[in-house]
Amino acid sequence: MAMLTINDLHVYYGVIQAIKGISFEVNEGEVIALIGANGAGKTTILHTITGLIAARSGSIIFQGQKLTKTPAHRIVKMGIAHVPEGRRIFSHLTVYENLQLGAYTRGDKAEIEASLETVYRRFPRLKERKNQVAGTLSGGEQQMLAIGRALMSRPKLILMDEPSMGLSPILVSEIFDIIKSISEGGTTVLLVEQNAKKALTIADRAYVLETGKIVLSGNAQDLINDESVKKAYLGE
Amino acid sequence: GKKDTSGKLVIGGTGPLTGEASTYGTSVKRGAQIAIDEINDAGGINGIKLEFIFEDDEADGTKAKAAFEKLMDNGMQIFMGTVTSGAGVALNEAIKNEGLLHVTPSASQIEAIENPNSFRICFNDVDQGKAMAEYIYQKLGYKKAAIIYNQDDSYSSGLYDAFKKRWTELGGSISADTSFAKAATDFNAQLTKIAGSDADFLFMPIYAEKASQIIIAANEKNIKLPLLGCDGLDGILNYLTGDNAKLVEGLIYYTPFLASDPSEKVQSFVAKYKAKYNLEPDQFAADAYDAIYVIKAAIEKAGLTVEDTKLTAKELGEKLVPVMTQIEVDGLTGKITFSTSGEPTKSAKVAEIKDGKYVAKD
Amino acid sequence: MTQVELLEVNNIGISFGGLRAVDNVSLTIKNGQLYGLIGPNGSGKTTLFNMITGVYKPTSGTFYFNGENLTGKSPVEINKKGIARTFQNIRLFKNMSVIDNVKVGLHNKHKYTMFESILRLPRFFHEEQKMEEEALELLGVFDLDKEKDSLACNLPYGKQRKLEIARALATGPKLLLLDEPAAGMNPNETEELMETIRFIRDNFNMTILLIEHDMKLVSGICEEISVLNFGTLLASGKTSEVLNNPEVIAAYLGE
Amino acid sequence: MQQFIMTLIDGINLGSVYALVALGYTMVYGIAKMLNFAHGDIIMVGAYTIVVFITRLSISVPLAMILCVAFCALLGFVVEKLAYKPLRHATPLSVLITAIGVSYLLQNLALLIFGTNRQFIVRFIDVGNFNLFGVSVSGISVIIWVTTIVIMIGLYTFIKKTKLGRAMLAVSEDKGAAQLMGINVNRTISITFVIGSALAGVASILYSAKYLNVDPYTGSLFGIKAFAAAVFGGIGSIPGAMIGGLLIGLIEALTASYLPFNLNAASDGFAFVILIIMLVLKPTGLLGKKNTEKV
Amino acid sequence: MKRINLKSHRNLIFVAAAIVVYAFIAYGMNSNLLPRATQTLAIKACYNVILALSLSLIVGFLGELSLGHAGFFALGAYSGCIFSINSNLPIELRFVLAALIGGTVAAIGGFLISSSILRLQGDYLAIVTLAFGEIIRSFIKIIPVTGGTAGLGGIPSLGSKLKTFTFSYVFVILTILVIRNIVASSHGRAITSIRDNAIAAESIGINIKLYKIKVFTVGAFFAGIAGVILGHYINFIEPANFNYNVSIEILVMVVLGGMGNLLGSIIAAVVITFLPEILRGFDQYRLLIYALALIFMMLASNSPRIINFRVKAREKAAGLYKKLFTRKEE
Ligand SMILES: Nc1ncnc2c1ncn2[C@@H]1O[C@H](COP(=O)(O)OP(=O)(O)OP(=O)(O)O)[C@@H](O)[C@H]1O
Ligand SMILES: Nc1ncnc2c1ncn2[C@@H]1O[C@H](COP(=O)(O)OP(=O)(O)OP(=O)(O)O)[C@@H](O)[C@H]1O
Ligand SMILES: [Mg+2]
Ligand SMILES: [Mg+2]
Repeated sequence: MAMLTINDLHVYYGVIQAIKGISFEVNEGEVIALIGANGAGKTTILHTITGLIAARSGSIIFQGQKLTKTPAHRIVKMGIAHVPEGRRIFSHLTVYENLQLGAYTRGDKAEIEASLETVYRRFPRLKERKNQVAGTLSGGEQQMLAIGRALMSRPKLILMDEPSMGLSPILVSEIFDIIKSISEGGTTVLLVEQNAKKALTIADRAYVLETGKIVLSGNAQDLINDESVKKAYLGE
Repeated sequence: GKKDTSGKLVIGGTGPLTGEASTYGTSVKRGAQIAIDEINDAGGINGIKLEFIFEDDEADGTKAKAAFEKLMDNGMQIFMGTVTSGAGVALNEAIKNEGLLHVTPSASQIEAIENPNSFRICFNDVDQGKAMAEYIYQKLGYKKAAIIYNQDDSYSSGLYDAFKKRWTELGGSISADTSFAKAATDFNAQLTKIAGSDADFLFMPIYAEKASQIIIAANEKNIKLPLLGCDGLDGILNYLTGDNAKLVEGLIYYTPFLASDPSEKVQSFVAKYKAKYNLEPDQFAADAYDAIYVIKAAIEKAGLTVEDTKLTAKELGEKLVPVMTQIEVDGLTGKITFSTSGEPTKSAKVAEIKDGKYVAKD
Repeated sequence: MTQVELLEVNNIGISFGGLRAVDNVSLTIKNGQLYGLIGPNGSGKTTLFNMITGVYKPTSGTFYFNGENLTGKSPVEINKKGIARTFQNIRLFKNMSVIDNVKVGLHNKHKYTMFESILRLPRFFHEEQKMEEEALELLGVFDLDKEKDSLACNLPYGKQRKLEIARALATGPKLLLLDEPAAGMNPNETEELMETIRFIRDNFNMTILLIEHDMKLVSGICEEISVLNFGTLLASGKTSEVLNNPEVIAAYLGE
Repeated sequence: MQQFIMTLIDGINLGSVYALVALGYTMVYGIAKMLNFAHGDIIMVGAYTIVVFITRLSISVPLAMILCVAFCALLGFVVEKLAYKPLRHATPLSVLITAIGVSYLLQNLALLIFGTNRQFIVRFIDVGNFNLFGVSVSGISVIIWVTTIVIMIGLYTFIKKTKLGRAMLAVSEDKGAAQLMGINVNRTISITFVIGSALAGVASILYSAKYLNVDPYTGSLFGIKAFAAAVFGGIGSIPGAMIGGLLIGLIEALTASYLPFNLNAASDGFAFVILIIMLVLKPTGLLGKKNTEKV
Repeated sequence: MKRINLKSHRNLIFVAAAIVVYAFIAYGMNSNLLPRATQTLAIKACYNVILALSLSLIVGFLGELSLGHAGFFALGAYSGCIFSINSNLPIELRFVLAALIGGTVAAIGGFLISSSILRLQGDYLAIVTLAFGEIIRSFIKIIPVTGGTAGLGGIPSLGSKLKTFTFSYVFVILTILVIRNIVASSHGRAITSIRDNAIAAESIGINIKLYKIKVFTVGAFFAGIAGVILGHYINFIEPANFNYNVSIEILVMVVLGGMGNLLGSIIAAVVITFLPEILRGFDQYRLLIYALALIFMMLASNSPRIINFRVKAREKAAGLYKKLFTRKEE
């Protein structure tokens, strides 16, 4: 039984169709990569899963519950966190307040405190800057904050939209390590990445998207060696 | 579209029915309606029935313009409006062009009747301000004035200007000169200034509604000056209930109309008005009532017949305007005759509030 | 390629509250160079851009452009002197069409007065015509000419980045500052972008200073680079040498 | 001197009424990012409920006050639901115009229900006068001072320190991202309006107790004054709104009292001149933070 | 090449269309087919359209919320009308000169206020414009030459309604042409870019401060002309004609018409002029219904269904336009 099942999804922006009938699934414990060129529709899929955009038709089922009928704010509570494209941290609030908001759906103060410590351990820079207004952080720092904030909800499934964007090479490696460790910690990961090579290295399976449709899917290892993928997305 | 008005003369009026000045327009509309009903119930004027149409002008010149044209579209033949001065002045051009008989019940600014076919029932601001200055200086013998007036209201500032001019000519001095903006609800700073002055009376050329608020606030500041005002203060007891009514004991104001006037005419009007609207009529209602009877007198004087109801507004104006200076109407606001300039001559009363009642003072 | 100094930054620095974001940084960029600026996240690269473009006023130090001291000048003046930039977080005119974005960039180049536009005098048509042509040409360079009439916000991310570069170029700069132009692009697109950057440098006679975390791009096209770390200059020099500097590896590259 | 101190106290009294109104206004303004021009009209409606409950129905004063606040909160809720919520994705200006429509609507409803005449309110809070440094200050004014300060501190703490307050801040910045945190954006905004309107209810009680009258246009003045106070103090700053309100009250009292008589009629204008001068000198208001948008 | 040529003809097409519209209205007025109230309102609609367009430049295109447009309206009305009252020139000439004087004085006001508040943004700027409008109104009350609170009467009339309408209409056409030609030019793009992203606009050399001043000056100029039309239409002006609610009403027109949509502003101005009059039959419920209509219009114009409908309609229109005009170009 898949954790997340997407079936024949169609999404529109006004009159423009961005997603043209997509189906895929994510199993518990997996790391799934979504790759594709600019504008392929990756972000749109993630937004539809977490309810920021409404689907025109099709279904999204998470642990037996239909997400397309669930309001966005409930979806988090069901165990899905989203690290959005462009980070979207609360730039007038402090780092600490941002992280607290990540735990908005949770009640137990002590547990939240524990998660906070975990996040600080993963990103010591955030601890250093915990009282800085988030809008003045550097790009990389903001990305860390966005991931940290998502982890604060202790999700079962985390959706990450280009988490390595704008990060220094050291941090890119670090972020992928973090993703791996998040996954090892039992959280399922749906990863959208431009850095396809790195993404495929840590992913179990992957789907390749082209203009709103899935054109290829399979085992990550197989895809890394696929000639067409190599040519189109790995730059080799 | 036009209504069927055969055999009827259509009298139109405009005034504020919505917005901050709506109480005046509403009073005028009601007062006039009572007169119209009386006349029609008594069989009309030589068989001529009157039809009354009234449009909202929000006391605004541009709205008044549209309202006036609307009345013309609906067959208006005689104009009984406007209620407020600004709207009235804005219609001067149109009234001149139409040449119809124009009687305003309450537009008191000098310019509001600058056309030869325009007449008014109320006193104008200049005469009233002057008269009040003379009365206070000469009859009451006060010398040092404190004034509070409404800087956004042309009635109030018109009275203020006229009063001040005459007052200083007479040799009076002004100890505290204060004003407030239309929307004001707090008058404490002005009252502090008045309290700190050596004035021997407080002159309030404003309407009763605001005056009542100011009087309550003044009491809290322990200001015990004699209170004086103009016809705008008429009806102030409507606003002051219970203990507050005592605050205006001894208030003196200049007025053409006293609801307490024991005369049968006034009492019958007051009774009808109260029965119909559950309110004591104010001077606006009385002015409007008189305006209708003035028009009636003019119609009678000109000897109009039912045939004449087919005439246009202009043709009627030609017949009615010349007789206006020949009529005399014994109205609620006194015996009224008109000068060629359109101003009424009528006996003004100075009223005083005694034991919670308005009484005439000599 | 003349080896004249185009941009000279002397001991520049800025503080935000207690934070010394950039401290005592100096660098020199020669005419026609393709220069890279790298460094860990939060090391002050973007802040340096912001000072050079007048968005922030430096609290210490100066910078000279073409021999002229531009320290503390307004963004508008600095742009008119010939420095244009792109932003790390894309800042397009989202509700304007693609071609209009570029035309706004051409605003100071093809001038006519408001009066001339009101009366639709000949110069209006003449300059508008030239603007249209130039804008189309620029869009062509970035392969955006097909989308010229769509709204900028409807472009996919990668194309938005390109459009931002096109808009900056439209102002006719001598120095172009690119803040992470390849962010959000896949390797193929990055490859393409590198071509484009080279093309711009050669065909528009441009000097380019760019911030980038994609080492493939940096080592592929930058002749010289500087490395910032905690707001200070860690290393400067030929790209290959700097990238092999152990300190740089430890602070930035890893492995 | 006595006169001057009296005028200052008049100004503070007036200013604390403005501040009280501005607090509720600022809260909605800061969170929902909209100029709620109907805020003042909710105060007007509140004052009419006092008229109905106390003057007409003679309900006990404490109960009437509770009903008044409840009614205002309910009104805020309904207005938000019907008029503002459908515009969540519209431009702020569309919402502004709708708020103006709501303001007209409430005014004209009051006009139809209660007629054109000003309604007078019996003195329902009677606390006599206080003697402060030899100057007599009305008790109700002192109550207003205290209430305003308490509400300011309460609001400030609520927004800074509680989970709901933080959620409001998140919503005010990025509704989408707030949803991703699991925040129910619609509900949060509704709650903001309910709290703001309840504060308007409190303001209406104290306004009624102090001025003892209301007409359908009472609120429109407060809408503008609260807006001015909020901006003057710095947008979104709760202490700022309070200081802004006080200053505007002071300026008005001083100009009303000390302008020479020939400029007297422009006293309102002079108050605005001072407002402009101060804003030109301090473009983000007294306590407003400079925009921290990073480029 | 062709594209631009076509654009240049737009002005002519527009003027031709405007003349046709005028012919219809003038015929209706002349033959009294139009009710008199409608004729009067047609004149009112003229200055309202000018007001809406001039504010649209500030709010819709530059993106600054101005709540003090009535201040410029007042400056123009008073200066132009005072000139008109004191001059002996033929009335037509006097009116045109008054319009220019009123426009210029208002423009000076726009210049002064905008150049003193360059550092202000957003709501801070909004409150200052509101304050400015109130200041203008306050000072009119104490300057003797304006007639003070009592108002300024005796403003000459142009004569018949048709004549007043004709002159006003010409100014409407001029306003539309000027504002459209500004907007559809490099300057217009610069102004719009400031609204869209001020930081980016500065980075490409758009002088925000200069444009703020220019836009306020031009906007104020036309508001001033509208004031002169108002004065010669009702022959009497008073401070109450220019209170803050008037600024709001103009803003309603702009927002209702759609931000940065000139045609929309024109239509909205006409609708807002006529709506309260159409509702006259409702008596005391009139303003209540007006308020409801306002709320409803805002809700409707922002409902997704209507927006979708508009997008589709525009696409269809564009398609039709292409069909009609592209063949000629080939
Ligand atoms: N708000 C929007 N309005 C209209 N069209 C949009 C909007 N957002 C995205 N699109 C369009 O939808 C399509 C898919 O966009 P999406 O952002 O999902 O792509 P993506 O795969 O995430 O690309 P990128 O790698 O650039 O982030 C694109 O063609 C884009 O132009
Ligand atoms: N306006 C500001 N106020 C306060 N601090 C700021 C401001 N702008 C930048 N900073 C701080 O200055 C430091 C440098 O930021 P900058 O954006 O220049 O980094 P960067 O080198 O561009 O990093 P990245 O590669 O992640 O974009 C950061 O720590 C940041 O938090
Ligand atoms: Mg994306
Ligand atoms: Mg950066």
